[in-house]
Amino acid sequence: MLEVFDLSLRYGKHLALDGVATNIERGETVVILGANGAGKSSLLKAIAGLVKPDKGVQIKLDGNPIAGLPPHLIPSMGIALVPEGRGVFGDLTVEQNLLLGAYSSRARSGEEARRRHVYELFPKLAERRRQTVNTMSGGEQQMVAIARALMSKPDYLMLDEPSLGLAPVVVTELFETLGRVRETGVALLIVEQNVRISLSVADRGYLMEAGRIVGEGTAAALRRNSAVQRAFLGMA
Amino acid sequence: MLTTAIIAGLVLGGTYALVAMGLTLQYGIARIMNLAYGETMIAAAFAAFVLKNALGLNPMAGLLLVVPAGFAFGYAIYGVMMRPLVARAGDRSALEIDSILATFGLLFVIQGVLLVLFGSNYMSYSYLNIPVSILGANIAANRLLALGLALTIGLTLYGLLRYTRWGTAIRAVAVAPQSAVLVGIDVNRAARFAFALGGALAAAGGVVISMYQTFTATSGVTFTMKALIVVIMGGVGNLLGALSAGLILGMVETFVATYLEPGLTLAATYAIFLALLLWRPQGLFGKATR
Amino acid sequence: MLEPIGGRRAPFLLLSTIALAALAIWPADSAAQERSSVKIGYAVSKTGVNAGGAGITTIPNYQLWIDNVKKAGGLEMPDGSRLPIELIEYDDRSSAEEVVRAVERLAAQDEVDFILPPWGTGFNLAVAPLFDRYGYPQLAVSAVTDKAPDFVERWPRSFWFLGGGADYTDALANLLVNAREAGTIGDKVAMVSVADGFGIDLVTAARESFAEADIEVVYDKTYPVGTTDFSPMVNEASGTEADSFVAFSYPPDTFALTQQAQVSGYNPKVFYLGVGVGFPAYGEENPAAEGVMSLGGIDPTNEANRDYRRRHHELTGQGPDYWGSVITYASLEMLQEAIKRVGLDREAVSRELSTGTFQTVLGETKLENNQLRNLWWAGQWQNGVFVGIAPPDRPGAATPRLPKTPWKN
Amino acid sequence: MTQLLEIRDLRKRFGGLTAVHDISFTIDVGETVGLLGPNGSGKTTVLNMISGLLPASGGAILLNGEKIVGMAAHRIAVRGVARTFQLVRVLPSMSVAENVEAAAAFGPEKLWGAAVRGKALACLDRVGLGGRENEMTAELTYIDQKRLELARALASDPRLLLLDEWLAGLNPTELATGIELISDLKRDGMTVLLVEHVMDAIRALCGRCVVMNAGRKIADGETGNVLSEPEVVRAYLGESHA
Amino acid sequence: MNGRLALVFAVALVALAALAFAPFYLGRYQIGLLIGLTGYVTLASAWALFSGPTRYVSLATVAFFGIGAYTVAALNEVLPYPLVLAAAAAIGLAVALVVGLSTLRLAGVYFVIFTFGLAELVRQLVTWYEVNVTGTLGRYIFMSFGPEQIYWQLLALMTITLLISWWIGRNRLGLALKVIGDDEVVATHCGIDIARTKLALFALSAVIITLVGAIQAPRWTYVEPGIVFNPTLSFLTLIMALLGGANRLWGPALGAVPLFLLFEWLSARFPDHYSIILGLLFILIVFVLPGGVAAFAERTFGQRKPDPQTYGAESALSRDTADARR
Repeated sequence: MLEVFDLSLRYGKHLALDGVATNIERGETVVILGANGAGKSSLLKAIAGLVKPDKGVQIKLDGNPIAGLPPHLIPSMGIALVPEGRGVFGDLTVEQNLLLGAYSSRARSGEEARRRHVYELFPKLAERRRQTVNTMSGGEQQMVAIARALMSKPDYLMLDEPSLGLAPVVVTELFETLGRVRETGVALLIVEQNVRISLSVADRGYLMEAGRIVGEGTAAALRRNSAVQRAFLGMA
Repeated sequence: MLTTAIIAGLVLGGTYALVAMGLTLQYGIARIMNLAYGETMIAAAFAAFVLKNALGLNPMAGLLLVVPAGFAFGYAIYGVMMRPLVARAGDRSALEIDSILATFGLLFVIQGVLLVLFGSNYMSYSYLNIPVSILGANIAANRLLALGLALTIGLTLYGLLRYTRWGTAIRAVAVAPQSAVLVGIDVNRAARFAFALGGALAAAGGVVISMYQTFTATSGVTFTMKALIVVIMGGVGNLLGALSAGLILGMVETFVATYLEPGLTLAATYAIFLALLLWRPQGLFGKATR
Repeated sequence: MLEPIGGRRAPFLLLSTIALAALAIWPADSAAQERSSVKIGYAVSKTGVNAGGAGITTIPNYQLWIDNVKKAGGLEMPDGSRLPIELIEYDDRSSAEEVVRAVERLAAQDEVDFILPPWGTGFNLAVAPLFDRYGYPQLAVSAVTDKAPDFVERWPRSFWFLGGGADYTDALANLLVNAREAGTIGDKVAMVSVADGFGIDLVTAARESFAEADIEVVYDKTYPVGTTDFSPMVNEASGTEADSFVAFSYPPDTFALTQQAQVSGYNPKVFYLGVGVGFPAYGEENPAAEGVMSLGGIDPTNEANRDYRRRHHELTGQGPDYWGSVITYASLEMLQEAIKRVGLDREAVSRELSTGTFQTVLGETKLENNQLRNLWWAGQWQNGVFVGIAPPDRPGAATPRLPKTPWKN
Repeated sequence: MTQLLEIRDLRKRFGGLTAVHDISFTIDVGETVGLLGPNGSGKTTVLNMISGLLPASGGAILLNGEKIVGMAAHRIAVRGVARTFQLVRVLPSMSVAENVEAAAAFGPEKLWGAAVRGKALACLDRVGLGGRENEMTAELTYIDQKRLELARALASDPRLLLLDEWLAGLNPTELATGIELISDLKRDGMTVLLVEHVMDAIRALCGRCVVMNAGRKIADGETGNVLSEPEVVRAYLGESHA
Repeated sequence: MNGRLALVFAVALVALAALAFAPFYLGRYQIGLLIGLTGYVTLASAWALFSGPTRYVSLATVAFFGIGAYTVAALNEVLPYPLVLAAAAAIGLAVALVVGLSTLRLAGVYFVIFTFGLAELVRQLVTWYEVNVTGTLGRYIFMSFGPEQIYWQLLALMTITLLISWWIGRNRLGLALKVIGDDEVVATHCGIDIARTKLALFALSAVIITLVGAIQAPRWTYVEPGIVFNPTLSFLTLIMALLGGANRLWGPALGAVPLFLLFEWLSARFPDHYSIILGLLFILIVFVLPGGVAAFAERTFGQRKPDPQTYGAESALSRDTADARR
C-alpha cells in the first residue's frame, strides 16, 4: 500500500499541499479531482520525490518511509510517474525510450517479456520502434510515456493529466489502454481534468481544493455526488 | 602532394578532435561550459613532462597515470564546484553563465598554480618524433598516436553511448535531465561521471600534445578555444560530430597552408567556422533543438 | 510603468565604492624620509601570452642581478656606501594598457629610483614616452628594431641593446654568400616568418639583404601566431631547390619546425630558425641540434660569460638563453656601474650609460648612439654550445660549420 | 458579412514531409471558427503560418484583402493578428503588467506612457487578473498564466484572435468561465479562430468549424453538421462523441 | 521630472564634475587608474546595452575595440584627430551592421562562440593585410596630447553611454529589448521588429566599444594586432558586466569598478600569486553573489523588484512546460 499522511509542501509563500492524506492499494485505480492549482500535480511530484515535502516522513510504501528519497530511487521502489507534458526523450527512438524505462535494477529481470507485453498493449509503438519520438504525434508520445513507465515494472503508476491536448478519439483510445493496464494488476493514480472518462476507469477518487483533500469516495458515489456533478461533470 | 596534404590534414585534425571530445562531453552532457578545459590539458602536459624528466617515465606510461588523475580531478571539481551551481540554477542559461564565471576563476587558479610550480617558461620535450611513412608521406609517430587515440576514444565512446543502456542513459541526461530522473537515472551522478570523463580526455589530450607541442603555463586558453570551435562545429554533445569536425578543420588548415597561403590558415578556420554557424547554427551534426 | 533600470541607491553605492577604492589605492605615506634604500621597480609579463618570453629572457636575469646585488651588500654609491635594493614588481598581464599604467604607477606613485624595462618590442615602445617624460633611463633589451636611431632621437634616455632586423639579416646574407663562394651551397633560400612584429620586421629586412646579396628567395610565406602544424610549409620548402631554410619564428614554432624537419627528413644545408634556438633546452644535450643557426650566440671562451651562466643556472634552476639573457644581465651591470660612478641622479646615470665604457659579462661594453652594436648577429649550435659565428671578425667568433650535419634520429 | 481572413491553397512542407496540404477556408468579421483535427493534423502549423511564425511553402493568406503571407510576424501583429500559444509563453522576468504593456506598446496603436499602463490594466481586468498587475509572472498558476496570455493578446487590439488550445487543461468550472470570457469577446465583435479539443467549448462558441486530418481539410461548415460527418467522427471524435 | 529623479541627476552631475576635475588634483598614476576605470565602465556598460536585456553574450568586444585602436594607428598621421575618431566609429558601425545582420539567426552559446571567432577572424585578417599589403606589422601613434585628454574623452564617452542606457531603459526600446530577452517569439507577436531592434542595439554598443579603443590607443605608442586584439579584454568586459548585473543601469559599473581595482591591487600586492587569488575570489563571488553585485545591493539596501532567483521553487513548477517548449 502507498500511503500519504499529513503531507505539506510550500513553494515560497504559497502553500501547495496542506496536510494531505491519501492511500492507494495495490491494483487499485484512484483519480484525484480538483481545480487547477488545487495541488494535484504537487501531490504526484511529492510522491515521485521531485519536490521535497516540508517536514518529516509522510509517505510510506508498504509501511516503509520513502519521503525524502532522491527521485531517481523512486522508480526502483515500484512507483512510476508519467508527468504532465509526458517527459519522453524526444531525441531518442521508441525502443531506446523503453530501454531506459527498464533502467532501474528492479526492472532488469524479465525485461524482454515485459517489452513484448508493452508492445502488445501498444501495437502502434511496435510498428514504430525505430522512430524518433519527436516525430510522433501527441497521442503517440503519450503512449510512449506510458509504455516507458510500464517498463520499470511499477506497482503504482501515476499519470498527470494524460489526456491534455489530445484529440477526443485519442483520449478514448488512451483510457481504453489504461483500462487494460489496470487489468494487469498495476495500481493507477490519475490526475485528470476529463473527469467523466477518468471516473469510468477508477475504483475510487479524491477531491482536492486549495492543497487539501476535501472529499473522497468510490467512483460510483462521486459520479452521483451533486457537488462533483456541478463542479466537474458540467451538470447544472 | 595531394595525399601528403590529406594525410597531414587528418593527422592535425586528430589532435583537434582528441582535444574537443572531452569538452563536448562536459558541455553536452554535464552542461558545464568549462573554460578551464585547456588548463586541465596543460596541467596534464606538465605532469607528463615531470614524469618523463624526473622519473624517466615515458609519456605512454605517463598516460596511464595522468588520465586517471584527470578523471579524479574532474570528478572532484564537479562535486565541489559545479554541483552547487547546478542545484542552484533555475534554468540552463543561468547555469551557463554561472559555469562560465566559475570555470573562468578555475582557469586562473590552475594557471596560477602552474606558474608558481613551473614558472612561465616554454616547456618542450620530444617523444616519438620519428617519421612514419604512410603512402609516401612522412608523418611524426607522436601525431599519428594522437590521431589513433582520437579515433579509438571517439569510436569507443560513441559505441558505448549509442549501443548500451548506460550510454543511452547518459544521452538521456543530456537531452532531458528532468525526464531521466523519472526512469531512475541518477542525473547528478551521470553528469558528474561525464564531467570526469571529460577531464580524463583532457588529460589524455594534454599528454599527447606535450609530446610534440611546446607549451607554457599560460597556453591553455588557445586549446580551450580551438576545442570550443570544434565542439560547436560538430554539434554540442556529439562525439562523432567532434571527431569529424576536428578532422575537417585539420584538413582545411593543411589545404589552405599548402595550396593557398599559410598566413590564412587561422583566418580560414574561423571563416569556415563562422560560415558553418550561419548555414547550420546547430552545428554539422547537431539537431535543430533549442 | 518602466522603472529606471537600477536601484535608487545604486549611484550612491557606486560612489562610495569608488571612494573606498581610492582610499585603498592611495599612497600610504609619501613623507620624505632618510634614504635607506634604492627603489627599483619593473613591470613585466608574468602571465598572458608574453609570459613565456619574459620568463626566459627577462625575469630570471632581474632576479639574478638583484640577488647578486643583495649578496654584495647593496648597490654601491659613489661615496663607497652601499644601499639595499627595495624591489617593486608588477605583472602587466601581457596587456599594453596594463604595462603603461604599471610604469606610471612605478614612476608617479611608488616614485622608484629606476625602472627596469618590460619584455618585448611593442611593450618597450609603449612605455618609452613614459620613461622619457619621467626622466628614467630605459634599457630596452628585448626589443629588436631598425628604428632605434630614430627612437634615440625622440627619447634621448632610451637605450637599445638588441640591434635591428637588418643587422641580423645582413649578417645572415653575408654568411650565405661566403658559403656560396666556398661552393658549399647554392643561392636559393626558402623562408617562412611568423606574422607578428618580430617576424615581419626580420623578413622584410631579409628580403632586402638577400636581394642585395643576389640570393634568390624561392619560397616566402608568413604564418599566423599560434600555428601548430608546420608540415605543409616544411613539405613545400623541401620541394624547392633551396639549400637554405630560414625561419623567423617564435619558440613554439621553432621547436615544432625543428621536429617537423626531422620527421619529414628535410635536411637543408643551412637551417636557420628564430627565437628559441638559443634556449638551452633546444641544443644542450641534444645532438640533433648540431649545426642549427639562429640569432645571437656567445663567445664560449669568455670567462665572465661562463661564470654568469653558471650563476644563472644555480639561482634559477635553468640556464640562460644564448641571445637576450646575457645582454639583459649586462645591461643591469651597466646600470649598477653607472650608479656607482655618478649616484642616483637619473640624468647623470643616463649620460654615463650613453658615454661610459663598462666591464660586463659581455666583456668591455660601450654603447654607440645609445645602442649596443657589439653583438653576435648569428650563432650556431656546435658541440652542445650555441656559439657566435657572425660578425666573423669579432674576437671569439667560431667558424660556421656548413653544410649542417643531417638529422640524427 | 465582410470577409476578414482568406486562406487559399495554403501549404507547408518540412523537408520531405507535407504538413499542410492545400488548405483553403475563410473567416468573416465577427465570426468564431473552430479549427479541429487529430494531434499532428497540422492545425497549429496553420495557425503559425497565419501569425507569421512559420513561412508558408505555398498558397495565400489574405487579411482584409491584404496579402500577409511572407510577411514578418511583427508586421502581421501590427496589422491586427494576435495569438496565444499551446504551451503558455509568458515573459518570466517581467511583471504581470509589463507582460501586457509589451503588446500595447508595440501593437497597432503604439501606446506609451500612462496610456500603455491604462490599456494594460484594462486588459488584465477583462481576463480577471485585475489588481494583480505587480505580481511576477512566474508566481502565477497555470490558468492565470493562460489568462495573462489572453490579456496580452487583447492589448494589441486584434482584429483576429488566434487561440491555440487556450481552454485545454481546465476543469469544467474553469472551462465555463473561459467560455464566458470568449463569448464576451465575441459579443464585442471580435473575430476568433479557435484550435481546440474541448468539444463542449467548440459547441458553445463556434458557429462554424474547419476540420483537418493529416494536413488536409476534411470538413468545413456549420458546427453541428460538421461534427456529425462520418469522416470527422472516424478521424477525430471517435464513436463515443458522435 | 520627479523629485527623486532630479536628486539622482544632481548627485550624478556632482559626481561627474568631481571626476572631470580629478586630474587637476591627482597624480599621473591615479589618472592612469581613472583611464582604466572609465574605459572598463564604458566597455562593460556598452556591452550590457545589447547583451544585458537580450541575453546575447558577445565576445566580440575586442574585435571592435581593436578596430578602433587600429584605425587610429592607421590614420593618425593622415587625418585630424576628430576625423580619425569619426572614421573609427564609421568602420565599427559598418562591421557591426554586417555582423549583426549575419548573426540574427544565432542564439545561446552559438552566438557566444561566433562572436569569439569573429574577433579572431578580424585579427587574422588585419594581420594578413598588414603583412601582405603594407609589409609592416607594428604601427606607431604619436599624439600631442597627454593622459588627461584621453581621460576626459573617455569620461565624456562613459557619460554618454550611461545616458543612452538610462534613456533606453525608460523608452519603448528598452521594453522591446526586455521582451526579446525573455522570449523572441512573443516579442515578434507583440509587434516588435526583433531584427531591427537587435541590430540597432548591437551597432550602438559596437560603436561605443570602437570609440573606447580609438580613444585609448594613443596611450600605447605602438600598436600591433597581438596587442589590440587581445581576447582577454572581451572576457574581462563580460565578467565585469555579468558580475555587476548586466540588466541594470549601474550594474556594469558596479562590476567594473571593484573588479578593476581588485586586479590592480592584486597584481601589485601578490604579483606571483595573483592568478591563484584572483581565481579563488572569482569562484567565491560566483557562489556568494549570484545574480551580480547590483542584485545583491538591491536585496541588501532596499526592496525593489523581486529577484527571479528567489522564485526558484515556483519556476520549478513551470519547468516542465518551459522545457517542453525548448
